[in-house]
Amino acid sequence: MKKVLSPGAAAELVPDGARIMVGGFMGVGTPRRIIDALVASGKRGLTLIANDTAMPGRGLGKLISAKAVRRLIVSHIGLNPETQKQMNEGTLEVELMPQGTLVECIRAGGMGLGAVVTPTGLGTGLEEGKRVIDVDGKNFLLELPIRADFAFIAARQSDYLGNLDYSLTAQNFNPIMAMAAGTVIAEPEHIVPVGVIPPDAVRTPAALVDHLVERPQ
Amino acid sequence: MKKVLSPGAAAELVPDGARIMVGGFMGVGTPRRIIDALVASGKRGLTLIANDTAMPGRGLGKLISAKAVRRLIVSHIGLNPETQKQMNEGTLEVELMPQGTLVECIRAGGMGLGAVVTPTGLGTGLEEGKRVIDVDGKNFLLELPIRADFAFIAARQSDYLGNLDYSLTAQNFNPIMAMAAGTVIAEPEHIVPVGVIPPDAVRTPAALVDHLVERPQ
Amino acid sequence: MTPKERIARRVAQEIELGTLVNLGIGLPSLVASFVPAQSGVFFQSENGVIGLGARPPEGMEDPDLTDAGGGFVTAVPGAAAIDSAMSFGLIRGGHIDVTVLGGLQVDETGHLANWVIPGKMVPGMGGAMDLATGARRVIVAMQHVAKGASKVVKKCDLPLTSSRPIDLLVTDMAVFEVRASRLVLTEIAPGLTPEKVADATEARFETADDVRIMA
Amino acid sequence: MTPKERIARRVAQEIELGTLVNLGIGLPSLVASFVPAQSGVFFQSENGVIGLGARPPEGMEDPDLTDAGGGFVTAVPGAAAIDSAMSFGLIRGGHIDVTVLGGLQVDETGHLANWVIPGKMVPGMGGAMDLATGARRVIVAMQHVAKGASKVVKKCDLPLTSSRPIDLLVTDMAVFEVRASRLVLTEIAPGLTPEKVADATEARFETADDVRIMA
Repeated sequence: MKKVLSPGAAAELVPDGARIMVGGFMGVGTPRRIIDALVASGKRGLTLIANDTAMPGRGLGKLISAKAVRRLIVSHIGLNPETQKQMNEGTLEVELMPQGTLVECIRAGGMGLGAVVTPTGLGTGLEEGKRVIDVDGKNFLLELPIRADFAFIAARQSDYLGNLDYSLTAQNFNPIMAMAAGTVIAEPEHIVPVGVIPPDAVRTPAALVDHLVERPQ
Repeated sequence: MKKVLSPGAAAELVPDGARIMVGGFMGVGTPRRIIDALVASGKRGLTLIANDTAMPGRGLGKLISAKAVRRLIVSHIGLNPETQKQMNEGTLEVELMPQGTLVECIRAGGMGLGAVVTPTGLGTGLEEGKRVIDVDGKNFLLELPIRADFAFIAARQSDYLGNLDYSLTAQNFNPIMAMAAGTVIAEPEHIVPVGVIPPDAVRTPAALVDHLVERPQ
Repeated sequence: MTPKERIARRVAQEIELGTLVNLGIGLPSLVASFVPAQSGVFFQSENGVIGLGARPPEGMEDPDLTDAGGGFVTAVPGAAAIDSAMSFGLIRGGHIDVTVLGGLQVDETGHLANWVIPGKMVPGMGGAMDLATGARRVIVAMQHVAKGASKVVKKCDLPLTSSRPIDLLVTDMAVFEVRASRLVLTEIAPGLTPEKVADATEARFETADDVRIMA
Repeated sequence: MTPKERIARRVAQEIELGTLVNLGIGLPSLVASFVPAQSGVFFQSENGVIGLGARPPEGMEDPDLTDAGGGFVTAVPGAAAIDSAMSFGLIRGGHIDVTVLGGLQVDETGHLANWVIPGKMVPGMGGAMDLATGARRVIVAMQHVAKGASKVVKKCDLPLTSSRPIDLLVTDMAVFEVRASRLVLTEIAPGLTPEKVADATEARFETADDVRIMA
């Protein structure tokens, strides 16, 4: 059985300056209560790995507006003017990656692969500073695995062991990130008895999950 | 809607000498009716990509005993003496790959990645003839993507569009192979109306499946 | 019908029965409404759904079912939910038949720039680079001219989205096929002539023998 | 209790509460029966299940639920079914706490050979190379001597399974820890002495200060 934490207790595990990855796509499938707790606890200097920063007041946008993040690795920041402002002011370092490369690098980090070899970005400005490798006469970019200290995962259901399932487009990066961090903390909408999620419906096996965040009171 | 074929009609699509991949692990999750039809149709010279060749009289063992296969790419042949016999007689060429590398190379073939960069096999005899690459001071083997002309997939259910789900350990290589072939033919145990498999339960989206094999009469 | 809607309607004619299609956000997303419901076309959204349907009726919006722009959508019968690794595996692996992307610039070699205006607008590439690289057919839907300047340029001065040329460009003024890395004018909007299109276009292009009127 | 069962029982003592464990086929699979049901240990089988349970009662065998040897198993409450890419992602990515593998040879640097006897027996490596490379802790369970010859050798002459040394070797005669690529004898079977173990062992090994009796 996993220890069930309050969102505040989960946030307390995270030191300033930690490297965190958080599921979600434009705020959909983002663990909201954990984000709120991280904001409330006044974290500073985080490195945040995520698909995007949503918009101000929504999902990861809150973490940006709270100035908790120093470095950002994302595929898209177009809908959050606050992210762009902090980037232009030089207080937020932003690394943009193609979404498919980003998720694949996180997968590689979680699955013990040494690199991702992808055609995406080849022959564009993205090549700069990156290694190009020739495989059978065709060029590809070699991208490095991505891991974090913590992964924060939004799930539909968890059982008390930590087996997770997801809902529709709220799935997105969550099951991939759940493999790629030292400590994985899941925020399910519901916690259900063991056995309620059938083996074929589990998308993240319990062994990957370190802690669960309690349901809203 | 996908055209529903008889096993015989599915086998007819496959020319002698074709490169095929077939799901299954020791015969569990192998599309049995298609295999029987391939055997009945007297195919010759196939290249077969699979996890193993099961045992004589079971799953892919039937295809081996029928001498339909000229070249085999697998991780394990230990329980099929007929495979070993044909290999020793020189009528069957066998390439052995670590199971994790094999499945990852098939995934790379289906997902447009240029190579797999893995620690598995490094510093063993497997290195021979392969490229070793250094990523951040650590060595890995660079393994090539694997694709086939046909993938034969065993599923639990398909809807009439071709959305598939799988059952327990009968899943194994099936959803991965369903991404990595020119023509993908699924053999479900049941064909159900569209909408019966909920979106979150689909493991292979219909767009990947070219043909369905009809249920047993 | 607005110019954007005319572009979307023309793009919709490119979409074949029973195919899997990814529509970018903005203008490209309008294409869906011109594809007949019975066409067997499935729309993929890179945030993780195949079988995207129309916006739901009021009160039936679900926070867990949105498109790549974050807008509420529905799922058609036979839809599938997938994670982001699978979503981009399908995109990069050539399983998407057509993607329709917006554009900032398309140049005369058929190259697309659509994700950043350095120092000015840095939205990020999102899924655009993977889509432009991996989809079987890449169609760009954009207005021909913005703020008086042709968006169909000699050479993109904005950062490229992919080193792979696009396949088709549809604007409010014309349709260009990309053949052997050259733009070929194949259709013009009603009331225009190839010369008028050329006047409004910075890029050089060839003109097909049988230029038709866009419908 | 047979020598194999004694090996399995000793290996089971290495398995900590609440961990994720992969057992190879053959001798290693016997370990499961010595792990208490309430230990919170989950067994992973590389063919795609986490939470492998005992063989089902007669009549309840399901053809879609087997272990990596193809034998019928059950799934414990809280089990998860996964595909082969995920299964080996977990293995290679260090998510398996312990793997127990059979061995043909272990040498004095702690290297394992267990997948082929060239020209004689070519079963293939199956999942062994990934497991030996990626699991957090690798335990080899094998008989000390086969056909009169020590399986604990100076240097493996059979092809290696991984360039990474194993962590622990448990045989019917002794337990060796691998420390800094050297074998260290830490336990001996009842009735044996370190000298007797050395007599039956081709490999040189160190002997710990506090050698205990295997239980």
